[in-house]
Amino acid sequence: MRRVGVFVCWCGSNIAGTVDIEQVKAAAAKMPNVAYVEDNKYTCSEPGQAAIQKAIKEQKLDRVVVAACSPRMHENTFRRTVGGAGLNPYLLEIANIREHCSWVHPDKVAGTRKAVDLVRRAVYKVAKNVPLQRASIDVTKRALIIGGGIAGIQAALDIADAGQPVVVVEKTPSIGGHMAQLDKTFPTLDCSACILTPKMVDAAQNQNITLMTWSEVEKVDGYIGNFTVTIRKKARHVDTTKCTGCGICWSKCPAKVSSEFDLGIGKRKAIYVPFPQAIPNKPVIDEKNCIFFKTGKCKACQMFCPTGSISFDQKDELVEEKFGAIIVATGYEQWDPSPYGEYGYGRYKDVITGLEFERLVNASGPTEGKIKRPSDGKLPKDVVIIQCVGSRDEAKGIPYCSKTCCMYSAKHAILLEEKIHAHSYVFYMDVRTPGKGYEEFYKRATEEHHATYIRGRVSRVYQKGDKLVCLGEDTLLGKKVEVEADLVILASAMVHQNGASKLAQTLGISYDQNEFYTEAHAKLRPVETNTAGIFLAGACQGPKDIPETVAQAGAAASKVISLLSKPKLETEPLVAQVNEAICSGCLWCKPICPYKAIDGKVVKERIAGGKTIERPVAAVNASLCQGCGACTVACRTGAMNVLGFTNEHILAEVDALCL
Amino acid sequence: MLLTITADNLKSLLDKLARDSLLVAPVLEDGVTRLKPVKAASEIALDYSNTATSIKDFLFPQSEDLLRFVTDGTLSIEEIKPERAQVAFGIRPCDLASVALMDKVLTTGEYADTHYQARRKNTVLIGLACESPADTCFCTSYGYNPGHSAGADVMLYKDGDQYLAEALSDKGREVVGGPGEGLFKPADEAAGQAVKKAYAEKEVPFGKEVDVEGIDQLLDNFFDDQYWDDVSKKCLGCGTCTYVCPTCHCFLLTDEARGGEGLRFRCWDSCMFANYTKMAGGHNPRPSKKERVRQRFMHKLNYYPHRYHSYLCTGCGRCVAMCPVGLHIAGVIKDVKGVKAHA
Amino acid sequence: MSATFTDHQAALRDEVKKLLTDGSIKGFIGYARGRDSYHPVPAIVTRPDQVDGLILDQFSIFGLTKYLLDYIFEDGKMGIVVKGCDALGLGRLINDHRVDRNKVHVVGLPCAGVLNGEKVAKLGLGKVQRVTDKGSAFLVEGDKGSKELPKTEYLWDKCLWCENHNPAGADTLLGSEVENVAMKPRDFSDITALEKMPSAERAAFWTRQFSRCIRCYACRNVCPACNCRECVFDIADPRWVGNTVKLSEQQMFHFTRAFHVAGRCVDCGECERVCPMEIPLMKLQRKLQKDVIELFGNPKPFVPSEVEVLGQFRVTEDPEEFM
Amino acid sequence: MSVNEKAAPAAGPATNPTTATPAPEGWEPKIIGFACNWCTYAGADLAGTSRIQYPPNIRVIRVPCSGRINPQFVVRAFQRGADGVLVAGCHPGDCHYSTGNYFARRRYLLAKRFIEYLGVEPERLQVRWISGSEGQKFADTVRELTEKLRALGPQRRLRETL
Repeated sequence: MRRVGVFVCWCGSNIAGTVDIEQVKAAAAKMPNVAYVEDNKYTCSEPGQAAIQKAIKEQKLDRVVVAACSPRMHENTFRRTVGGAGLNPYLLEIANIREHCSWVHPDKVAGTRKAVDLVRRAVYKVAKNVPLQRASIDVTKRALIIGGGIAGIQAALDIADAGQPVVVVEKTPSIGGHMAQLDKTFPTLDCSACILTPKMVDAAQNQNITLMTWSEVEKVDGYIGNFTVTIRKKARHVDTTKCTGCGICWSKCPAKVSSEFDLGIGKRKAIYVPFPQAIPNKPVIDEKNCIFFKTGKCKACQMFCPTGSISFDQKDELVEEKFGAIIVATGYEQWDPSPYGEYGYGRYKDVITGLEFERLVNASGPTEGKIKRPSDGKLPKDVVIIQCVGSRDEAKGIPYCSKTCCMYSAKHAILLEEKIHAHSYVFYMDVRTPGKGYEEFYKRATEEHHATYIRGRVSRVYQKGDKLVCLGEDTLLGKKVEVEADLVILASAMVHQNGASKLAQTLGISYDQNEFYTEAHAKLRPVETNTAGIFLAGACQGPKDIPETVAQAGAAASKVISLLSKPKLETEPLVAQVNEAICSGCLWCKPICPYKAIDGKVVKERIAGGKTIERPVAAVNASLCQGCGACTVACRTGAMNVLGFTNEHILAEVDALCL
Repeated sequence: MLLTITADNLKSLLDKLARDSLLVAPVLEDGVTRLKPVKAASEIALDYSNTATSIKDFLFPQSEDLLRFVTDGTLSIEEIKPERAQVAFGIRPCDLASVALMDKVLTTGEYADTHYQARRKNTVLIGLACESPADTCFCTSYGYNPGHSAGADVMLYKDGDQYLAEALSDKGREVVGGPGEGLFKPADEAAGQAVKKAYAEKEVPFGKEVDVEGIDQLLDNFFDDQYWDDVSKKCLGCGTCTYVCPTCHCFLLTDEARGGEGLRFRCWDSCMFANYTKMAGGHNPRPSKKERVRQRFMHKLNYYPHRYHSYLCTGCGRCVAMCPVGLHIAGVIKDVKGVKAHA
Repeated sequence: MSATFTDHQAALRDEVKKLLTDGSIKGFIGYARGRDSYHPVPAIVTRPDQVDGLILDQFSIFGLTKYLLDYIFEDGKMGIVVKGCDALGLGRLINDHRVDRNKVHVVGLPCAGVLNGEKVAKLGLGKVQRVTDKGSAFLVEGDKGSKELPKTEYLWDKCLWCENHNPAGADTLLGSEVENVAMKPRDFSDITALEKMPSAERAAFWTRQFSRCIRCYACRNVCPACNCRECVFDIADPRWVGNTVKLSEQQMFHFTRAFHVAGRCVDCGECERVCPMEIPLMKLQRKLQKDVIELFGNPKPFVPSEVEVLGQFRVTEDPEEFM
Repeated sequence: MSVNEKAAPAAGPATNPTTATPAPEGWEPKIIGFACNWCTYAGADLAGTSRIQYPPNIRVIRVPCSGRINPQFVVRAFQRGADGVLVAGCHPGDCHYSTGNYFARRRYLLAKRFIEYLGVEPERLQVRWISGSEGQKFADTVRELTEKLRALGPQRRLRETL
């Protein structure tokens, strides 16, 4: 027989005002398994909790019902109270006789009758409660960061700073990401390299950080605290232990190729580092364009290499590493604006994207910072900047605003005027300057740097002589506008990294229709995903600028630090549980689980006639399961249950409330 | 003393019975003829070979509350006695015979079933001889016949547009003398006997194919025969045969409570169900269909005969007609006697 | 004149004998003669000498696939003869991971429709000698008379709108595939008729049906979609359906079983056919099929698919009625 | 517990549940509510903290997610005598577990039609998305359902007779 203690709270007059406490106590005393009933003015107060603990000990209670405010308010408080008295904290049920009763039903008779029913529900349910423990799983004290841009670098530094080892996997030969391509950064116009390269060097020198560039994540298994990740280290054909980064090899290499980093404006060799400040400053050989790999001849780099670091027969290497947490910081791509045939991108050399302009204006860029028109190298006098190219255009499949273009277009206008006294015409729909100091920056562009902002879309750009004629409309003046420009910069949209969805599937995280990764909760858990132990930082979660990216990187790092700092990871006890004896192994629960916490396993069993058989059953990974219970309804046998909200519980509650 | 009653008089007798007490009779509903309580003779359907389920529904109901208990602090128990008088009309000879077989189990020996006894006492059985036995009937195999009347309080034999009637017990005579007063006329003795003889000798085709003679001895050393393995494979393990059978009498006892009050009741259970002999801890002495199928036929054709000297089957043919896979007692009898009926 | 089932009987027996003797199967699930020509019964043979008991005739309707559940833990293969609708039942068992396809040797029986034994038996044609397919009718010749039976009248309803005449993925096929065309479109008119009834009248209809139920569980035990290892109705705690045989327990039983099979029913109709109390159980399943088709845009819910109907969702296309 | 009339066979109860005998004196409809912890239960709490008055006919059972609410619980409630049932959870897209209510929506699109098909009056089962900020909507839903049930009278079609 159970010995249930029922504690009815007055909550001052909040409950006692419209619920007859004595009647509730009298009714509770007659309910099955109830051994002790007590009321208290303020059960959640110190004396109130002490009274419960005293009663548990003296009356040898094995279950407690507190009839008071909403469980969402004090369930944890009373769990700690009950735990403090040596009783398992989960042998407790709360009857919500305040928010769901006394506060909303003025008629005392009906209110009291409902309060009695709600207490009976709790008494019937608590009889079925079983002691529950938080399971604990060990945590590999190591973090993985996918993507070596500013988000990945910042997160790595924060985690390493907390003394925890972290591995950064970067697809390209060097960390730095898109920020390395930028010249200046808004709103302070400080030079991107000056604020980025020191962090890159810190990351390289920090012994807690291992940089794995020219590598990609191939496979991810396991779950929070226990990820096993297979990483493909692509063949560099350069032995990084010997190479000093002296640069003789790429100066001697005869093969000239368009540089991805310089977006085709500059060239690079077959053996190359993407940009001068690359970290690690060790080259890779591009097999597709290396003459030796194409024809078997040349090997100039090997000949001239003073340290003999070149080895052509190096193969891709698959490395398996264990991690406790993963941060995805894979960043974004700039959208290729050629679908806007009317702008002539790709047809007219002098129609370039924002990033391409960054390479032109960048001092360490291919043109050493001289803004030379790609067509004839002349310095442009008049420049047209077109905003919202791709962004906010459902027809192009990009319904969202890319958030950063208004600001970097204003920056371009300022740089053009400052450096070469060029005059900018900015065609815009809205200028969005939400950040700190952003509006003031935009004011400087228009007032100090005389940028002309024209509210309207450009309908067509066509070549006339060596000029690019931009036809548009000024909707404020309500008249057509025609600007003859020497250079056209398209503020092209920020879109997902290509292959973003493939990586999401590898990791088991979800992504939205724009292939940006989905955060666990847009407002309350922006840097977490629905897959426990996997976090997000930066543009891979959606378009954002550097300040926001760095903030997210810090947030994600703090989540990882708190996860890895725990000796053991405690799992939520109210999770799903399989009764293997009656499970058919049909696994129709598996596709329901958003957290992929259910998998099949095989159990051995002796059946009638002494034969031992093997049969499949479902298995719940308690550290992934969040206890939503959607799988239990798919389980026809009732083998799948959610602790704390089992079928037995809910049926008992329905029966109790219908008496 | 043989009597006759016209169809109309029978109708008014039945109307009177329906008014005075609970009259149960064959009713056709959605294509199925079943024994159901009726309020008037007009609801009664008469062109049926036999009802889907038998009079057992009213003597040994599928669910029956035995006692009620209340536990608010103190425990009080109140037994539920089935006092209600009832009259069952249209009971076929094979079902009348089945009542006799049930009586042996439930009313003789050390422990009598008080509830069953009470119902038997409160029930008047009005038998109706079989005009057209179905092609699944084989009552003759057990020595019964379409005119068999033992067990009826009043036996009726349809004769043209009137009925030959015979009161066979005090209860029967009370019906004839009481509500039946003025409705019956004395019958010509010879003509009556002829009608009875015609029914007794009416042809039951399937009965000729099934010869139960000596089946109980044959089964004495048939327990480990491979036959049970073969024949039980096609069984679905459903309860149809046992729940339509007029002589099956296995039941289970359970309590159901609502809050502090509850009922102890019994309901039929079927030896064909997988969990019938499943014990606490999961052990099941009859783990597969083989043991269960064997148990059902051994009980009816061997165990019961050894104890009560008659077969626990009256050849009503319900299991023959309704077993979804055609695994029925007539087939088993033929097989065991070497007449291959089952693959 | 296309072949009837009986034309394949000899071929089936040879195939089974071969498979049993060469040990590639250790048993075969087929049909045998019942109490008369109109009610063939399942037969499970394990020895060559039993094979001649196997028959195939135009009345062989029983869905045999559920028997495979008795052999999932036995080593070796089990053979089974499978019509188009049975193939869906087998697909159901395989999709539910209850039967391993490599442990089954499937003998496919292309089917142009099965005669309804209940109806034909009432015509008094006596012992059936021969059945010939005349295209739009079957000619049934018995020792007490013969009759041409129009298919639209004497086949089982499900055969009329069947679009799965040929069992897919059979290991051996008896004869050649038949034309896979439905004689008439799938008919839900009886369901819409019930839907249109005022709710009190419909409640009375179902009260009458469920009051007849004797809880024998034949419908569950024959259904290929009801393949759980331990059925929820056999479990004592929690007690979903009480032992008492009364209307409310029957209502809970039939609601639960129908909903467990919702979106998974293969429309084989066996539950209704085996019910000893003739409760129109398919009026429950086909209502769910009709709703699944209308609500979730799944034209063929009765064909087993990789993901269950209720195991998936469409964010925007699923109807929204609960705002 | 009324005297057991089960002397009659499996023909079910003596009284046919569909004949509309009038409601007993002073009868109040009883509603069983299943509310998801993150949205509707919070919404109900909000109705409380905002002191929004509504009829005391509903008794709420808290579940982690609307995806946890098995249609068999609903039929069980009707069987045990509930006159109305409310199934409520987060608006699609708001689910704390991201997909729970999508499964609930599918299950109840089917279950609501099926329960009506079996003869229960349509108004008796209400399924609603009620968010954590919609205290007023929770109160209105309860009031509206109570009035409909008062008009309909006691639920007898699935109710067990003991």
